[in-house]
Formats: sequence, structure tokens, C-alpha cells
Amino acid sequence: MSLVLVNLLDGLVTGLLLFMLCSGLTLIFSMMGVLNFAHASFFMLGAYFAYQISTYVGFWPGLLIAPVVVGVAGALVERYGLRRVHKHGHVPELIFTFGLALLIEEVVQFFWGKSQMAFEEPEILKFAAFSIAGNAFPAYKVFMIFVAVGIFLALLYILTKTRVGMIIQAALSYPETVQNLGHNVPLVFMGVFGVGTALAGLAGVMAGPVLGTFPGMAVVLGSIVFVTIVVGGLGSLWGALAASLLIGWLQTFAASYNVTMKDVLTSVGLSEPADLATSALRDLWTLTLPQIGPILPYLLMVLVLAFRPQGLFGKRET
Amino acid sequence: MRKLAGLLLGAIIAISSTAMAWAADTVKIAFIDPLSGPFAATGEQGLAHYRFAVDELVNKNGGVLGGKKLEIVPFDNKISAKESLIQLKVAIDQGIRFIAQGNSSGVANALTEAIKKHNKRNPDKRVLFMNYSAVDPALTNAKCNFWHFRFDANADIKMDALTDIIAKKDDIKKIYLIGQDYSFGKAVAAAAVKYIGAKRPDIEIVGNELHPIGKVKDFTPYARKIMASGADAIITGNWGSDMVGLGKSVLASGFKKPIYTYYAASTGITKTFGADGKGPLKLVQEGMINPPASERAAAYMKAFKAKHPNKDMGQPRIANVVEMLAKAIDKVGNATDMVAVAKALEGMEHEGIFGSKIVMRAKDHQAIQDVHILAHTDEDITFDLDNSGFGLKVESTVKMAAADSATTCKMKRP
Amino acid sequence: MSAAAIELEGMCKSFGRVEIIRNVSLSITKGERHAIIGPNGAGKSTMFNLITGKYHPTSGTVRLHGEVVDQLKPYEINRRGLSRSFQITNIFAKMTVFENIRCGLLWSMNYKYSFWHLVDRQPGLTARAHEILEQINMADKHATLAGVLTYAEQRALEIGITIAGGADIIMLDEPTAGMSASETEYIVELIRKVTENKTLVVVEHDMGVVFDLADRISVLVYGEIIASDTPQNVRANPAVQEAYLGTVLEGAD
Amino acid sequence: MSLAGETNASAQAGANSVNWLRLLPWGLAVVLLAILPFVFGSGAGLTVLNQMAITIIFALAYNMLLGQGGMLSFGHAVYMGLGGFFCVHLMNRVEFDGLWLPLPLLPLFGGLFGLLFAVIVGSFSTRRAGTVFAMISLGVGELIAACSIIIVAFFGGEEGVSADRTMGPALLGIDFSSQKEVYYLSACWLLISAAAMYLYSRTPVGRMANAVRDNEERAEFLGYSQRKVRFMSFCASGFFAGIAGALFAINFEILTEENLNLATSGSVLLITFLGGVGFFVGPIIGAIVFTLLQTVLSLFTEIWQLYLGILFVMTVMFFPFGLTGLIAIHFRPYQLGKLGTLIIPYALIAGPALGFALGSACVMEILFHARHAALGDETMTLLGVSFNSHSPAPLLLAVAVAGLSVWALRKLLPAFKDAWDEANHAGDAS
Repeated sequence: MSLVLVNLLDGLVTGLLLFMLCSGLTLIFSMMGVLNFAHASFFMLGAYFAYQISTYVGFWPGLLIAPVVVGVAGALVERYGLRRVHKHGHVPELIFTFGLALLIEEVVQFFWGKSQMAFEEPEILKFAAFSIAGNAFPAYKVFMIFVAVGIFLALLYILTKTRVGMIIQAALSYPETVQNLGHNVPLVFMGVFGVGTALAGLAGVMAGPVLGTFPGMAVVLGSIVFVTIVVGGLGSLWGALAASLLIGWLQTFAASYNVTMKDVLTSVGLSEPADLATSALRDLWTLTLPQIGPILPYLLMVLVLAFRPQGLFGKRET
Repeated sequence: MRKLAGLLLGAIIAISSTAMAWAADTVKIAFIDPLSGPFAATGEQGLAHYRFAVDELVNKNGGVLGGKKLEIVPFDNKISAKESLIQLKVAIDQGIRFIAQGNSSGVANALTEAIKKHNKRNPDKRVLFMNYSAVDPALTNAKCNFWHFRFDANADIKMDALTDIIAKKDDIKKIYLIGQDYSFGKAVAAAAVKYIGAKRPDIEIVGNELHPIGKVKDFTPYARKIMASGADAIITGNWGSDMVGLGKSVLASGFKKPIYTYYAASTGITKTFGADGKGPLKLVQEGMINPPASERAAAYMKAFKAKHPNKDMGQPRIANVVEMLAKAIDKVGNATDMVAVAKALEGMEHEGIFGSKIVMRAKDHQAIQDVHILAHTDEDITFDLDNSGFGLKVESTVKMAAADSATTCKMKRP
Repeated sequence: MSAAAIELEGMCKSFGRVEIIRNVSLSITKGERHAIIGPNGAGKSTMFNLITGKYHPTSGTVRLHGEVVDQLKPYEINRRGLSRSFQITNIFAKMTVFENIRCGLLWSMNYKYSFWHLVDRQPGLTARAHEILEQINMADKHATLAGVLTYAEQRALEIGITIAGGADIIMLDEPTAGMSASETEYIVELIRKVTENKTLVVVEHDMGVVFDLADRISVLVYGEIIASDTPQNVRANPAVQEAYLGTVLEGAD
Repeated sequence: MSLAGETNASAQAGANSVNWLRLLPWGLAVVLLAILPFVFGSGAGLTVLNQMAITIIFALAYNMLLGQGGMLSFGHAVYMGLGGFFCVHLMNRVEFDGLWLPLPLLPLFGGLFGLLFAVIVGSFSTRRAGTVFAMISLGVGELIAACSIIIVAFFGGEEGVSADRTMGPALLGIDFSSQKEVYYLSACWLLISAAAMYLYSRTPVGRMANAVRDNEERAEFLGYSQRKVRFMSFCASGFFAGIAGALFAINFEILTEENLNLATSGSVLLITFLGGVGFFVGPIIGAIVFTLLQTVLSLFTEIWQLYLGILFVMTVMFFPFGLTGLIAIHFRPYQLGKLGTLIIPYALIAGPALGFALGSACVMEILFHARHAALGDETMTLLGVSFNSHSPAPLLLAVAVAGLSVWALRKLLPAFKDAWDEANHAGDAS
């Protein structure tokens, strides 16, 4: 039972981290119709910038400065890159962000090399906040939960209580209304892209010490972010939250329980072939849940897209 | 456009082959390993050591065949099997007859197959494969061939040595096995089950699982399982970011007992673990770095560090590859009769610079040597890794590990 | 049942809670030229989309030559002999004029999903496409990219694509929208010419065009048909005048 | 919008007369493919040529989706890879079970297997175009790539499955043990596949694929189900991708996980876009340039992927019609007989443009060397000149060259633009 509780908490951390990334992505998609393939690359930039800053002045200034720098970089990409491609339509936009993802990975390797960076959580948070049945729960993860919840509440406040938020909300549900924003459309786009990427950068700063800061960190997380917002429903903030938590828990629990295909197959009355080592189905019989855990989200996405293209919470089709 | 591209290709191939032609008084070794992409750091480190080794160990002492120098020619395989085969062709075109590769057993499998076919189809242009790091046991068992030589201890041998040590630790009652879901990870797990079962049947294997390679973002759930299982030790063959992720999560969950690994060192990993890893983190590897095996070894490493302050000597066996190959070439008297060179390598006994005798076993072309259990620590470290102050210190040694182990290799000799 | 080309019976359509079409029944006989008029937001386009299969009615039926078609896909309805144009120009902008017309021909000339015919080697297909180009007076523009044509030319091409398949029911959605007087005149003549002996249903704002072209007119107001009669009777109908004509006809230019 | 300028010809083409002029490119291709091995006879040269042939088929197949059908796929390597894996297993059956199958026919079976899988996936993925299709392709791609490590029986795990191509029945005494024989086999299949794909684009369903790409709603009202048209393009594309996979299996005699993964799928997108999606020859040019960059550039510089990334992003931003588009825009000046007037303006800006490219490349190389080379190793060689990468002078020089080039380009560009406009202007050449 205590393991379930630990898993719930771990899944919550993973889910909330995912949400920090997805909230920016879904915001960008809703406003601009661009599925930003490079979103996870901005996440990576956040981690690297914060690492670089932390080598000079420590972790905390990095936590504040790095997302801002990433946001500015994002805004510049929108202003000088995306806007130019925009007139050719959505497919070139998607291809542009795809190319950008490749490029950012190369640029990161250009400056920081290919090895893992020793980016660590601050000393002050390097202790076990509490432990459940011998499982230590690091204070840094508690801090992550607080930051993520704080971001969510701030977004919720901005979206529901401010003028800008009203406009964005309207755009979430009715993309045509974006056209009615008047002469500020380019500025709003730039702002949204900047804020979205800054959120990704913040997620990167938070995740860097836990998941490791290395050039492959964007690829590892890249496609899972799409999966999350597609499953949640494009353009839905609540959907993004729900899907993030769902996928966080799905992955945590899948990795935690060694359900084997053998048990499943024998329970439905099949018997294990005697010549398992040479049987064509040997891989099926030896399959375990943790083995397939990481691909479950993709399976989920394909199923969602095939049967409910608008996603679990979305109102409009992808 | 097509013509233009063709002309360009022709020009470039012509240039590169003439560039090679003037250096005909050297014996070239093609180094086919990742020099770009996510594993480039390991490849670069290997290349640096190879270049250093041929200069320091052979060329400074008069080279081979009475004056010819050994030369390392790097080829970037981007850790892809396909690219490796292309680079193999390029290397053969340039007249190179010795191929060195180490990173990824998948690539090694592809290369050994391709070299076998090439040597069969082109008897006048045969090449030898110096495998210095790919440890999939199959390469010297079911898939062995006459042209392949492995200088590292394979996964089985390392596990044999490791379990010799574990067998002596009475406080270990429960062991958790975890690895990446592919041939190497499976080989490690299978070997662990076999040897522990034979040497310490009382040890309970409380977990034996494989996780997808390079796809796990957060190892915390695995760490929780390991904690819940009450394991006294962990054995893992993980490398790269999978090693870092697993190690960090396990340590953060409060695990204080030994974590036996194959590859938890250098290329940023040692620095990342830092003080957290001191105590639990152990490695099984050949080559004695701390304390240095001899004055000569110390001088060798010191010179390397002076030349490459940001690189480590992560794969000490490279020195053995270079020395043994030079010896074999000198014994045969030419570097073109590959059958003779291979026969000279077969069964060769060599006193390695890092304090171990190396025997290239004739029946399967597997090097037999001392294997050490190393501790990740910052005490008594002469040569650290990642310039972190932390390094690997020999804790215990298994002399000539698994020297009489069985092999399924049925070597066909020409 | 009857020989009516299109027959609507108790057709309703709502989006969420908003009812757009309320209980519309209408019968259009074969060979008739029928116009649908009504103020903006009356539901004319929705009705068009319901008949052509873009939307499916919430309740009620649509019959085409007596066959119930309201659950069919647009392409299935098209194959039953109904073809439509669009309010916003809807052509294949990156293809030539000739290819636009040819695309309109393929299905009706029984090429269907063929991947064993070469379109350039079908004399019948090429000849027929050129015939239609002649009909819409665009033979000299056959090699021009459709996207670079003038607006009026694009509208004419749109009509060409619509009639190319030889459908016997042609539905045109505001064919003269946004045109000058002379262009309108030209298009109306063109429509008259190419829809000869066919059933024509047209949604139109320009009352001049409507009264010029139509045999019968239906007036749609707030999703309901308030009159369906000959032009003279519709003009005389007081309810129509009150709801629609009185204001718009005067305001119309 | 297929072959540049072909639309004109097709509209006028007399129905049954063979237009010899249009067969000319194909004839040239045959001759070129036949003589290439005599120019690049080395093993590596042939391997690169084979690699190119395979990439061309794959990219052409991919462009049936992206260029012809408007479907952006992030997982097309799956169909090539599965076709290839199937063929490797077939070759092993030939070797160990005595199955009678001449090697030259193998690609057909690879194609059929690719087709089979495309039918399965296409049945649900082609319902929508755009983002939905792109995301499903991504999901399926990730799933199959992950399966390749789990299902060892078929995919062989991380080390893949290998085979020996020479074990089949020898036809006419050819056992395909030499690279040259394999090259001619690949070249034949390249010609067959390219011709078939070109002809496919000229069939009714091929034309409707373009129509659906441009305007799916309109196509539906012309009697065609957009879903079925997309489905058929998808299946055809899967078939030809399978052929490419089979040729890969024959050439490399090994298939691994990397044949299925996202990186391979991504690179075919890159290749196709670089070459130009709007043209039939686009993917061919893209494949040639990309293969050259990959094999040759990586010999000269460590940061070739950075250059590739920059090239790709620049292409998307400035030349969305790709390299072929860049060539095609000269077609109008050529028609107007004004191509000659562009020579001098081009010559004028060529210097600064080259200076800028080289200058900025040098800046990057020097910075990279200074940052990542071994500490003692301060000398580097660029363009045949050796210097100390840690001293500021070379870096400043490179920056100065790049900066001056930009300045010169800015000065020269207005005049170039005028010349360009003039060359595209139908009026008299004054």
C-alpha cells in the first residue's frame, strides 16, 4: 500500500513536469495553430542555460534568469523564423520547427559538447523531505511539485481573471477570434510563443538536475509532449493537465509492477509452449509491463486519434 | 545536377585516396566509432587513446617492420550499423587492413558479419577486426569467426569475476538485476543468474528486469521497486544516460548498498555522481588505473593526461590492442598476410602495461586477463576521471578471469 | 416515388442548441430552375450543405430522384448525379485550368480510382475536357495555373468543374457574389448555357439574377421556408415582402 | 505541379503520339546509370552509389505522400524497414531452407510486404490529413521502432538480422558477390520504381491525389472519397518504400533497429524537403545532395550535422520549394531568352556569397576547435592553412571576411534584384 502512495507521488512529479511543458505547447498551438516540434528543445535550452548560469552564480539565479533567456530566444525565433514560414501554411511551419529541433540539438552540442553536464540541485534542497516505508522522497521533488502547482495556478489566474487571459481563452475555443485581435496579432503571437517557450525553459531548469542535462534530453521527452497534448485535446489547458497526470501515472505504475504477459496468457487458459527458446512467439511470452511502459503513451495516442480525434478533453479536431 | 554531384563525388574520392597514397610507409588502422552524435564523447576518448598509444608504445620505439609507423585513421560511424559498413568499405578502399571498433555490440555484430563475407569474397584484400570494447558474448561464441579478436573481457567473463567477489560477501542475501532491453542487457542478466546460482545458491534474485534502452525518462519507479524488494546489491550493465538516470534515482531513494555496474565511469558520468556515488558505486573492468600498476603505467597515463587534460583513459585495453598487434605484425614480417597475422595473434601471451598478463585464447579469440572490481571514490586516486577528483580504485582482483570458461565457438580456419 | 429531382421532407438541423433549419419541406422537379433566397443567416448555405452531404440533418429526409440520401457522404451523393459549386471560390489553385476540368471529369468517365490508365493518353478524356473549356470560353487559358486567374475567371472555372461530371442536378452557391455588373451578366449567360436541360438550384443575393434565371423561388427566413412559388407570385407575396424583399430589394444595388 | 513545365506539355500532348522529347530525361538517366560504375569503380564509390539509389527510391516514395498527397509523415521509415526485414528473412530462407528465389526478384516481395503494412496502418491513419495524420504516423513509427527491440524473433533486437545475398540461385552466372553486380541491380530497380512512380502521378488516382492535397472538400464533391484517395497514395508509397528496403537489405545484408526509427523517418523528410516537394525530380536531387553531404562532409568536419541543420532551416525559411525550386525559377528567364543577362549579376554576388559561407563556416570551425580540441592541441588546419585556433587573429580574420561579405552582399543585392526582375519581365530586353 505504501508503495502505491510512493508511486502516486512520483507519478505526480512526472505528470506535473510534463504539464509545465505541455501548457506552453498547447497555448502556442491554440493561438497560432503551430504544433511546435522544437518545444522540448527549448526545454533542453532551459536546462543548459541554467547549468551555465549556476556555474557562475548558483542555482537560484539560474532558475529565474534561464527561463527568461529561453523565452526571449523563443520570441526571436517566432519573429525572425516562424513568421516568415507562416505564409506558406501549417505543414512548412511544422517542418520548420522540426528542423529547428535538429538545429538546437546541434547548437547545444557545439557549445557544451556531447557529455552529460554536472547540473545539480541546490545544496539546500539536497535532503530527504520524508520517507515512506524506507523510500526517501527528495526535498527537491517537493519543491518541483510546488513550482508546478504555482505555475498552474498562475496560468489559471491569468486566463480567467485578466484581459489578456480572456482573449487567449476566447482563442482557445474559437480560433477565428484571433483574427479580431486587431493590429496586435503579430505581437500577441510573439508574446505567446515567448511565454510558451519560457515555460518549457522553466521545466527544463527544474528537470535538469533530476533527469540529467545531456544533448539527448530533448529527444527523450520530445515526442511524449505531443502525445500528451494530443491525448488531452489540443487547445485545452485542463486536458493538458489531465493527460499529463494520466501519462505520468501510467508510466510510473507501468514501470513499477512486473505484470508479465505469461501471467496474462496463462490466466486466459493458454499454456506456455514447451520450446519457448525457439518459438516464434517467445517474445510475446516473455513480455513484461515495464518493458512496454514507455510505449504505452504512443499506443494511447494512436487509439485516441483513430477513435476520438479531438482528444479526451478537446472541443475541436486536431 | 546529377552529373555535377557525380563529378564532385569523383573528385573527393580521388583526393582522399591520393591523400592516403603518399603515406604508404605506414601501417594503418581504421578506427570506426562514433565521432558525432550522442556517443561521440566515448568515441573521441577512444580515438585520443589510440593515437596516443600508437605514438607512445610503438612509433617512439621504432615502429613496426623495422621503421614503419602505425597510423590511426578515424572514420565516423555515427554509431549506426549502416554507416559502419559504408565506412568499412571506404577504409578497405584506402588499403587499410586493420579495423578497430568498440562502441555498441550491434555495430560489432554487423562489422564481424560484413568482414567475414568480405574476406570470403575478396581473399586478396582480407582485413582483421580488432574489437576492443564490444562485449556481447555471442561475438566469441555463436557468431565467432577467424578474423575477429576481442581484447576486452566479455560480459560473461566480467560477470564470472564479479560473482567471484560477491560470493565472498556473506552480507549479500538478495540481489536485484536490472538492465537495458537488448542483447547485452540480456546477456548480463543471464550470466548473473547462471553464476550466482552456481556460486551462491542461497542468494535470492529478488528482481530481474529489462527496461527499454534510452527511452526511460525517470528511473524513480524502478528505484522504488528496488527499495521495496529489500535488495542488498544491484547489478546492472546500463551505460550512458540510462546508467546516470538509474544510479541517480536509486541513490536519491536512499539506497546505500553496493551497485555493481559495467560502465558507470568517465564521459561525465563520474562527475555527475560525484560524492553521492562514493560508497555504493562499483565497476567491473580490466586495467588497473589506481593505484598505477607500475612506474611505466603511471608515466604513460601522466603523459596522456598532459596531452589530453579533458579526456580520460576510459578504456585501458586499447594499449594492449596496439602492442599486441604491433607484436604480431613484427612476428609475421609483413602487414598484408592477414591469415598469418591472425595466426600470430592467436594464443599470443602479452604482459600488458596495466599490470596484467593477456592471453588471446585461440579457440574463440577472446582475451583472457585480470578483471578488477573498482570502487568510485576520491581517496587514494592518482588519476581521476572527468577532472572531478573522483576516480576508480581497485578493490579486488580476479586473476586471469574465466581462463578455462567454455565457448560454443566452432572456428573455421582458412 | 415521384420523379422529383430533389425532395426534402421535414428537414431539421441544429448545431448544439441552435436550430438553423426548422422543418423544411421542398420538392424540386426535374428540369426546374430553382432559386433559394433569404436574408443573411437564414440558413441557405446550411440547407445547401445538408442536401449535398456535407452535413447530415438532425431529423427529416433528403431524397434524390426518390432515393433517400441524407446519410450519404458528399462523394456518394455526387455519384448519384448531383454537383455543386461553392460560395467561396473552391478550385485547385496549383493545377492548370485544363487539369481542374479534367479532375471534374474523371469519375463520370468511369476512371474512378484507376491507377492503370494514363490520363494524358485518354483521347476521350482530353477531348471532353477541351469541349467543356470551349463551353465556358476558357480554351485559350487551358495551360494557365488556376490560382493566377482573375476572380471572374475563377468563378467561371468553378462552374466548369461543377458541370464537367455531367451531373443532371447542378447546385450553385452564390455564383455571382462579388462581381461587377458586366461580369454578372456574363456569368448568368454562362449558367443558362451550361445548365440547359438540367435541374438547377441556385442560392443568390442578386435579385436581378434570381428573377432572371429562376422558374421557381423559395424564400428561407430563420430556417423556415415561408414561400415557394413562381417569381411573380413570390414578388407579390406580402409575407415575403415584409420579411425580406421590401428591405433588401431596395437596398440591393 | 510535377515536372517543371510539364503541365504545358501534358495539356497539349497528342493523345497517342509518343513525345520523344519527354522521354529524353529517362534516356539520359539510363545512360548515366550505366556508365557511373566506370567512373566510380571503387568499393566505397559503389557503396555510396547504391546508397544513393536506395535513398532516391525511398525519397520518391515519401514524396508521393508529402508532395503529391499533402500528407506529412514522421514515421515512413517503418515501411522501408519492414520491407527490408522481411527480405532479410527471405534471404535466410533461401540460404538455410533452400527456398528458390532469385535475388533480382526480392525487391518485389519487399514492396509487397511494405504494401501489406501500409494497408493495415493506412486503413485508420488516412482518415484525416494534416496534423492528425502527422501525429498518427509519429505514434505508429515510435511503436514499431520500440517493437523492434522487444520482438527479437523478427527484428533480431539491437544487433538486427543479417543475411548473405549470394546464396540464391545464380541467374546467368551472376551471384551478386561483387558490389558492381549489386549496383546494376539497384540501378534497374531505381529506374523501374522511378518510372512507375512517375506514371502513377499521371493516372486518375494520382491526379486526384494532387486534387485532394490542394482542396479535399472540392475533391469530395467531384465523386472522390478523400480518404480513399489518400489511402491509395499511402499504399503505393508503402510499396515503393518496401522496394527501397529490399534493396537496402541486398546492399548491406543487414537490417537493424535504426532502419525503423524516428531519425531515419526524419531524414527522409529532410531529404525530400531539401530537394523540393513540389517537383518529381526534387527528392532525387535531395537524395543525391544529402548522401554526398552525409558521406563526404563528415570526412572533412566534425560539425557536419550543424551545417546540415542550418542548411535545412534556411531552406524552409528562404526556399520553401527546395533546391529544385531554385533551379526551376530560372525556367522563366530561360523561356524569355534572358538567362544570359543573369550571368554577370550572379558572378558579382558569387564572390561575397562564397566569402560569407566560408567565413562563417571558418568562424564556427575555429570556435569549435578552440572549445573542444585537446588542451595541448592548438593548431588546426582550415582550407590548407595551419594556424593556432586559440589566438584571436584567425578568428578575427574569419569574422572580418564574413562581415565584409555581408556588407558587400547588401550593397550588391538591390542591383541583383533589379536584374532578376528584368530577366523575369516579358517585355523587350533593353
